[in-house]
Amino acid sequence: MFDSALIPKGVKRCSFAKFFIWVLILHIPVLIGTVAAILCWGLALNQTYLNNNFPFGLWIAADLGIIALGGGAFFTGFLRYVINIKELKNIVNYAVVIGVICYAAAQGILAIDIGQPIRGWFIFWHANVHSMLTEVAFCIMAYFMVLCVEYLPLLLENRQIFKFSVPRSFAHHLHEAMPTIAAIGVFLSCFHQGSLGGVAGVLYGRPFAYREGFLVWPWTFFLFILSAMACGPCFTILITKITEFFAKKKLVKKSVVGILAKISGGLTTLYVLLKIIDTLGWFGLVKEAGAPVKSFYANQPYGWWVLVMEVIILGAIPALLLLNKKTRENEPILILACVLNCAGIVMNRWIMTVQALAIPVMPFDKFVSYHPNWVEWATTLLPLWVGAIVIMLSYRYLPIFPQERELNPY
Amino acid sequence: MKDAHHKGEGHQEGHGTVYKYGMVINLDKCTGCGACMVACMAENNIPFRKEDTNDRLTQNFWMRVYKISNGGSFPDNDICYLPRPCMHCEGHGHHNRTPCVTVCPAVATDYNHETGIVSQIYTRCFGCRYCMAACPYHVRVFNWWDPKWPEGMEEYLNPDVSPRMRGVVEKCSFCFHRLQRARNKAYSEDRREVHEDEYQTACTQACPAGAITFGDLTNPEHKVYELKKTPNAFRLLEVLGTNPKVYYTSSRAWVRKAADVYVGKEGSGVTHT
Amino acid sequence: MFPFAFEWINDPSHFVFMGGFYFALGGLFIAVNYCVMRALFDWLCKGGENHNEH
Amino acid sequence: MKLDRRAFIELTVGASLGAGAGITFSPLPWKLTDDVAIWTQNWPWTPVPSEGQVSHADTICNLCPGHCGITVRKVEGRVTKIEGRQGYPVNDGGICPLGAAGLQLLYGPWRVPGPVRRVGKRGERNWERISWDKAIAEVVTKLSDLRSKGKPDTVACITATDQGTVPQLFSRFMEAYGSPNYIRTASAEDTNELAMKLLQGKDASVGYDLEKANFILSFGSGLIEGWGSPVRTIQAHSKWRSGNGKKAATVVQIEPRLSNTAAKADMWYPVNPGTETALALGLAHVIIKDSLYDSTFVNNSTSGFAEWRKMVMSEYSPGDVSATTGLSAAKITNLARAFAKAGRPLAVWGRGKGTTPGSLYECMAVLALNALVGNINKSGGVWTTLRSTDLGWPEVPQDRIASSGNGKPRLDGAGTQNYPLVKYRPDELPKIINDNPEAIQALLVHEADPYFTTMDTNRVAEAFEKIPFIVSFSTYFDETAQHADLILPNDHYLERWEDIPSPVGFHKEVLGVSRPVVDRQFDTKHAGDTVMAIAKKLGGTVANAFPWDDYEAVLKEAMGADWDTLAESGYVAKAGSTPSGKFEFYAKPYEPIELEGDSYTQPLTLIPMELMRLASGAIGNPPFCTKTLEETELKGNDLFVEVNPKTAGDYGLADEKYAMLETYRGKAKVLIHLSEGIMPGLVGIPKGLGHTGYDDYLAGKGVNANSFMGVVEDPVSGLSATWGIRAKLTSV
Repeated sequence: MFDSALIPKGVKRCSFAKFFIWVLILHIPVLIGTVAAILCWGLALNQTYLNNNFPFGLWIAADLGIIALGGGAFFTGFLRYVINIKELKNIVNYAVVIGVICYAAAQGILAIDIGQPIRGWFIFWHANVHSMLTEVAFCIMAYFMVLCVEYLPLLLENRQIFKFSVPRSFAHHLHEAMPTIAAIGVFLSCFHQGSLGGVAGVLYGRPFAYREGFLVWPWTFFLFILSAMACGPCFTILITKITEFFAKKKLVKKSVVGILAKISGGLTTLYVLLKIIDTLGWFGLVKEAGAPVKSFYANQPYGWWVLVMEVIILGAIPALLLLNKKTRENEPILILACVLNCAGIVMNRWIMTVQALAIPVMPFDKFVSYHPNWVEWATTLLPLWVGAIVIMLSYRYLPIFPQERELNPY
Repeated sequence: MKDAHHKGEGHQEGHGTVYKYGMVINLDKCTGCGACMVACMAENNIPFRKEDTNDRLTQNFWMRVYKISNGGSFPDNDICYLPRPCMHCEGHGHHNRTPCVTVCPAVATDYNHETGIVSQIYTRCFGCRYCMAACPYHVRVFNWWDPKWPEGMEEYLNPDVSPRMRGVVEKCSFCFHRLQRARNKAYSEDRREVHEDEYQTACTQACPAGAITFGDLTNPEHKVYELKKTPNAFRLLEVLGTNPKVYYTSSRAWVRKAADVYVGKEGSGVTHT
Repeated sequence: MFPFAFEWINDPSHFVFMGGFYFALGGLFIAVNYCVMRALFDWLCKGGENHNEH
Repeated sequence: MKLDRRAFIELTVGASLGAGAGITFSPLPWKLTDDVAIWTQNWPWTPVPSEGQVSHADTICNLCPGHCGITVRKVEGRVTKIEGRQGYPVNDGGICPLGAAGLQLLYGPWRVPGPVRRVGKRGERNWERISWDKAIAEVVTKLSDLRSKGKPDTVACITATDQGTVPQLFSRFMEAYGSPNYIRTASAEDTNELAMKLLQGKDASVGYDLEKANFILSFGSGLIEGWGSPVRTIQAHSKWRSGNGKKAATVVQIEPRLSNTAAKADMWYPVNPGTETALALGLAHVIIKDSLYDSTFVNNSTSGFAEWRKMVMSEYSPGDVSATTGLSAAKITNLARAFAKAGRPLAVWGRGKGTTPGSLYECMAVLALNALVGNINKSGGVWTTLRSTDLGWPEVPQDRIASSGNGKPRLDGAGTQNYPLVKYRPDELPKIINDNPEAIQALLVHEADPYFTTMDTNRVAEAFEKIPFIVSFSTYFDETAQHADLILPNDHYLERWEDIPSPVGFHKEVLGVSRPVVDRQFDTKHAGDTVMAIAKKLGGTVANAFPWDDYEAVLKEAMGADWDTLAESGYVAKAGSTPSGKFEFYAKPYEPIELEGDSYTQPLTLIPMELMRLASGAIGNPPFCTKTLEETELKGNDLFVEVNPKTAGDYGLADEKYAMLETYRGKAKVLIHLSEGIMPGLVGIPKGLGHTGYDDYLAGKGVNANSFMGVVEDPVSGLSATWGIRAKLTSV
C-alpha cells in the first residue's frame, strides 16, 4: 500500500484508495460547515435564527452536550491513572482521542458563537472570576492543553516517528507522567463540567434554570459533573462500537467495555435519582415564589413530556439497562442504553439552555419558539465530520487499540 | 481606585455621595405614544433597518413599550402600556449582585455603586450574550447587524454616545452621558451635587404625558423618593429578587398583578395581545 | 488574568480562582517539561540509538 | 560531524520547532492579536459622530397641525436631537414620536436635493436635476400658456392648510392668476368650521378647554392617539389622570374599538359605529327630561331650542337610542346624568386624529350637548376660535383673464348653490378629474400629499394620470412628488422662516414663528419665495399682486406689531376675543351615513385605526416611528388588520395568518390580528402605512388604508363623511 510504512505493525487496514475516498466524501459536509462559519464571521450572526429572546441556541446547547459526552476522556483517565484500573488502558487512548475532538469542537463552536471572535480572548485577559463562563473558558482551555498532552504520546507512537529516539523516549516519559497529568485533567474537568451546569443554574432571573446550591455553586454544578461522568463512558463505548462497525472487527475486549458500562450504570442511576430530587426541590422552590409549576410546561413544544422524556426514558431506562448485568452484557441492548444515555444528556443540556430561555418570565411576555437554521446546524455538525476524519487518521496510523492485534490475529 | 469602587458599596466614599438613580413610571398616565422610544433612539444613536422594521426579536430597542392585556373578552378587554427601560437591578439577598453583571465573563458590564447605574462597555464586550440570558426583562439587545445609517443620516448622530459595532450587547444606560454632562457643569460651577432637573434621561424628558419621573431614589428631595412609596407602586418580577430601580404605579389591580408574578399566576388570562 | 490588569482585585475569589488556574497550568507545564528534559537527557547520555524498544 | 539522514531530519524538525517557539514567544503574535482586537473596536465603517460646540435653538414643529414648540440640540452645525420646548404654551416640554423623529426627515435620503424634472414616465422615479431658474421658467411657460389660452381656471392648487402666510401666498397667487381652484386637503376642521358657521354664525373653528374639564365625553376622538394638538391633548389627559387617590376627571370614550383612549378611559362604551349622533341626542333627551340642562344659558344665549327639544324628546328616548346604538337604556340614562351633573363636563368631537371631515350632524349634535350644559365659551368648555385668512394684504389686482377665471365656479363645487357653506371639497377632486379629464390642466401642490392622503387611492392615481402638468413644492419625495412632473423643493421646516397658526383644537390663540435652526442642507428654496418668483416671471397683474422683495419681507409685514416678540421668543400667546353670538340649535334629525358596499357580500365593516406611533397625514412615518409599531400592526412588509376572534371564527380566519381584504374600492392581502378589543363584525386597519414614495426605509410597508375607502358625501355639507366601508375578509 501507498502508506503502509505509516500503518502500525501487525494490524490490517483498508486500501489507501478506499480510505482516501471516504476522507474526500467527508470533506463535503466539512466544506458546507466551513462556508456557514465564514458566513457567521463575515456577515455577523444575523445569518442564524438566534435572536434577542434566544441569545443562546443550538450552539451553546451543543457545546454543553459535546463537553458532557467528551467527559469520557477525563473520567476514563481518572479511572485508569488515578484509581488505577489497569484493564482500562485498552480504551483510555480512544477516550483521549474522542476527548480531544470534543473539546476542540466546543471551542470551535464558541469561536463562531461569540459576536466578536477576534476579541474573544478578552475572556482571559479581562477575566471576571465571578462569572461561570470565565471558569468554563479557563478550564476548557487548560483541559484542552491537558488532552493534547495526553494525545501527544499516541501521536509519537506512529511507526515512523517512533523510530527516532527523542520522540520515543519523550513518549515514554509522558506515559510515566500520565497519572499527574490525568489528575490535573480531572481537577480541571470537574470544575468546567460543573461550571457549565453553573452557567444556567446561577441565572436567578430565569426561574426555570435557577437552582440554589452549595457555597457559590448551584446544584446544577454538581449534577452536570455527575452526568458527564455518567454518560461520558457511554459515549466512548458508543464511538468504539461505531468504529468497530466500520472497521468490521473487534477492537476492545468485552470485559473492558463491561467495566465502563457497569460504572456508567451506577453513576447514571445515582444521577437520575439526584435529578429527580433536584426537580422536586425546584418544584417547591418555584411554588413558594408563587408560580405554578405547570406554567413552566404550558408552552408547546416544551410540555411535561420533555421532563418525562429526559428523566425517565432517557435517564432511568438506560440507567437500569446498564445496571443490570444481563442487559448490560447483551450487546444490542448495551448500545441502545448508551444511545439513550447520551441522548438524555444532550437533551438535558438543550433544556437547560434553550428551554430555560424559551419560558417567558415576565407574565406579559409572549412565548417564542426557536429552531436553528441551516447555518447553525452546519456549523454544529462540522466537528462531527472533522472528528470522523481525525478518528479515521488516528485509527489508521496510530496504535490506539492495544488489543487490536490480539483480537484480530492474521 | 479599584478598591474604593468595590468597597464603596452603600457607603460614603471619598468625596462622592452615593446615589441610586431610578424611575417611577405612572402607567395611568402613560398613553403608549412611543415618544420615549423615539427619543431614546435619537439620543443614543440606536440603529434601524429597512427590513424587519419593528421586529422586537432582532431589532434594537433600549426602551421598549410593552402592550399588555387583561385577556378579557369584548367588551371587557383592557390594555395597558408598560414602558420598559433597563431596570438597573441592584440585586439583594445572598446574590447581592445584578443578574447580568455577575455573569459577564469580561467585566464589560458593571454595577456602579456610586450611581446605581448598570454600565455597558461596548469595546470590552465580545458578544457571548450570557448577560442577555441572565436578564429576565429582555432589556439587553445584541447587534445582530453592522449598524448602518442611510447616506447623510450620520449627520444627526449624537457625539456623546458612541455608535456600537456589530456583535456586542447593549442596553439602556439611563442616559449616563447626561449625568456626566451634568456633573461637568456642576463641577465647573464648583458644586458637588447634581440637581434633580439637571440630570434627566431622554425618555423622561420627552414623555408628553409626564408619566416618567427620574431621580435619586434615596434623596428625599427628589420626586421619585415619595412616588416609589405610593400604595400602587410595584416593580417588575419583584419576587425574583433582582431589586430593580424602576418602579411603576397603576391604579388598576390587574396591571399590578400582571407585573409581579412569574408566569400567569392563578392561571389568570394574562396574555400578550 | 494578571495582577496588573486593572480589573484585578486582591480578594479571595481572585486568589482562589487564579491560584487554581495557575496551579493546574503550572503542573502541566512542569510535567511536560520534565518529560522533555528526560528525553533530551536520555539522548545525550545514552546516545539515543540504543534505547530499549517497548 | 557526519550528517546522516536521521540526524538531518532531527535537526530540521528541531529547527522548525525552535523557530515556531521563537515566534510564539516573541512579541509579534501578541502585538498582532492586540492590534486586530483594537481594530474591531474602531471599525472604519462604524461612524464616529464629530464633536463640537453644543448649542440649542428654539423653533416650532410643523409636521402636524399640533404645532408644538421644539428645542433643537445642535453640535456645531448638525442637529442631533429634537426636544419639546420648555414653557411653550402648547406642549410645555413634551414631544410626540413624530416630532422627535423630525431629524430623520431632515437628513434622510428622501429629501429632494434640488429642483428636479421628471425623466421617463410618471412615477418611475427618474429625475433630472435642473437649475432653479430653469425650473421656475418651466412652470411659468406652462402657466402663461394656459393663461393665454384663457384657461387659468384649469390650474388648481392644493395646500394642507389655508392658515398662515405661505398658504395665503399660494391662495393669492391663484387669485391673481385667475383660478378659483385653491383647495385645502380634508380634515375634521372642514366640519368644525362649517358647524361653527351654522351654530355660531362665525368664521371659526372649535377649541376645547380640555385642561379644565372634569368629565370628558369623547365621541370616538383619539384623544391620546394624535387628536388635536397631540402633545397638548396627552398632557391634558395626564391632568385628568392625576389627583390624590381620586382622578381629576372622568373620561368616557364612545368607540367601537378599544383604542388607547378607550383603554385609558374610565368607561368605554362601544356603540354601533355610525350611531354616535343618535347617542348624543339620546343623552340630550335624558338631560332635558331630568331638567339637568343649564336653563340660564339655554334661555339667554341660544336660539331654536324649543324646536330642537321637541325633536329630541319625541325621537330620541333612551329606548329608541338603545336600539340604534346597542347601548342599554340604563347606561344611556346614567351616562347622561353623570355628564350633566359633573360640573365641568365637555363633549369632544372629531373621529380618530381628526384627519377626515366626518358627519356634520354628529358634530353639531355633540356641540349641542355642550350648549345644553351651558358649556360654550367658558372655562372648561367649547370655545369659538376665530379663523381668519385676512392678513391685511392689499386687494389682488386682477386683469381681464384673472377676473374671468375667478368668476368661474369652483371645480369641487364648494361655495356653489349645492354646497353653499363649505370652502373646499378636496375629496371630490379625483372624481371630477376622472369624469372630465380636461378639468385640470395644471396642479400645484404645497405641503400636502393628496396622492397618499385622499381616499380611494386607485381613483386618485387615475386622476393624477389625467393631469398634464403637476408641480410639487415638497421637501420630500412623497407620493405626490413622485408623480409630479417638476419638484421645486421647499426648505425643510427646520431650515426656514414661517408663521405657524394656532394649533388645531386649542382654545387659546398662539401665534408662532418657525425659524431656520440649521443650514440649508440641499439646493432648496422657500416655497413662499418660489411662488413669488413664479408670479413675478408671469408679469402683469400677477406680478403686481406680490409687491414684496422676498418671503421674509412678507412675514415681517404680516406679523406687524408682533414681529419683534416673535423674532425674539418665537411665539405670541394671545388672549383671544370671545365672540358673543347666540348658539343655534338645529332641529335636524339624525340620518345615518350609509357605507359604501353591499352588506350581503361584504358582511364586515372596515374602519381605519389611527395610531399615535404612525403618522397618517402628509408626512411619511420616519423609520424611528415605524420601528415603534406593535408587532401586531406590522410584520416585515405585511400589514395586520384587527378582528375580533368571534369574527374570525365566523369567517374562518386565524391569528397571524394571511387573508384577502376586499372592499368596493380596493383589495389587498393582509395579516389577521385577533383582538378582543374590537367589536365583532368590524375590521380595523392602521392608517398611515403603505407609502410608495420616500425611499425604501418608508415605502412598501403595509397597505394604505385609504386605498380601501371611498368617499361618502355628507348629505348636508357635501364633505366626505366616510367613517368606514363594507368589507370582506377571506382567508388565503
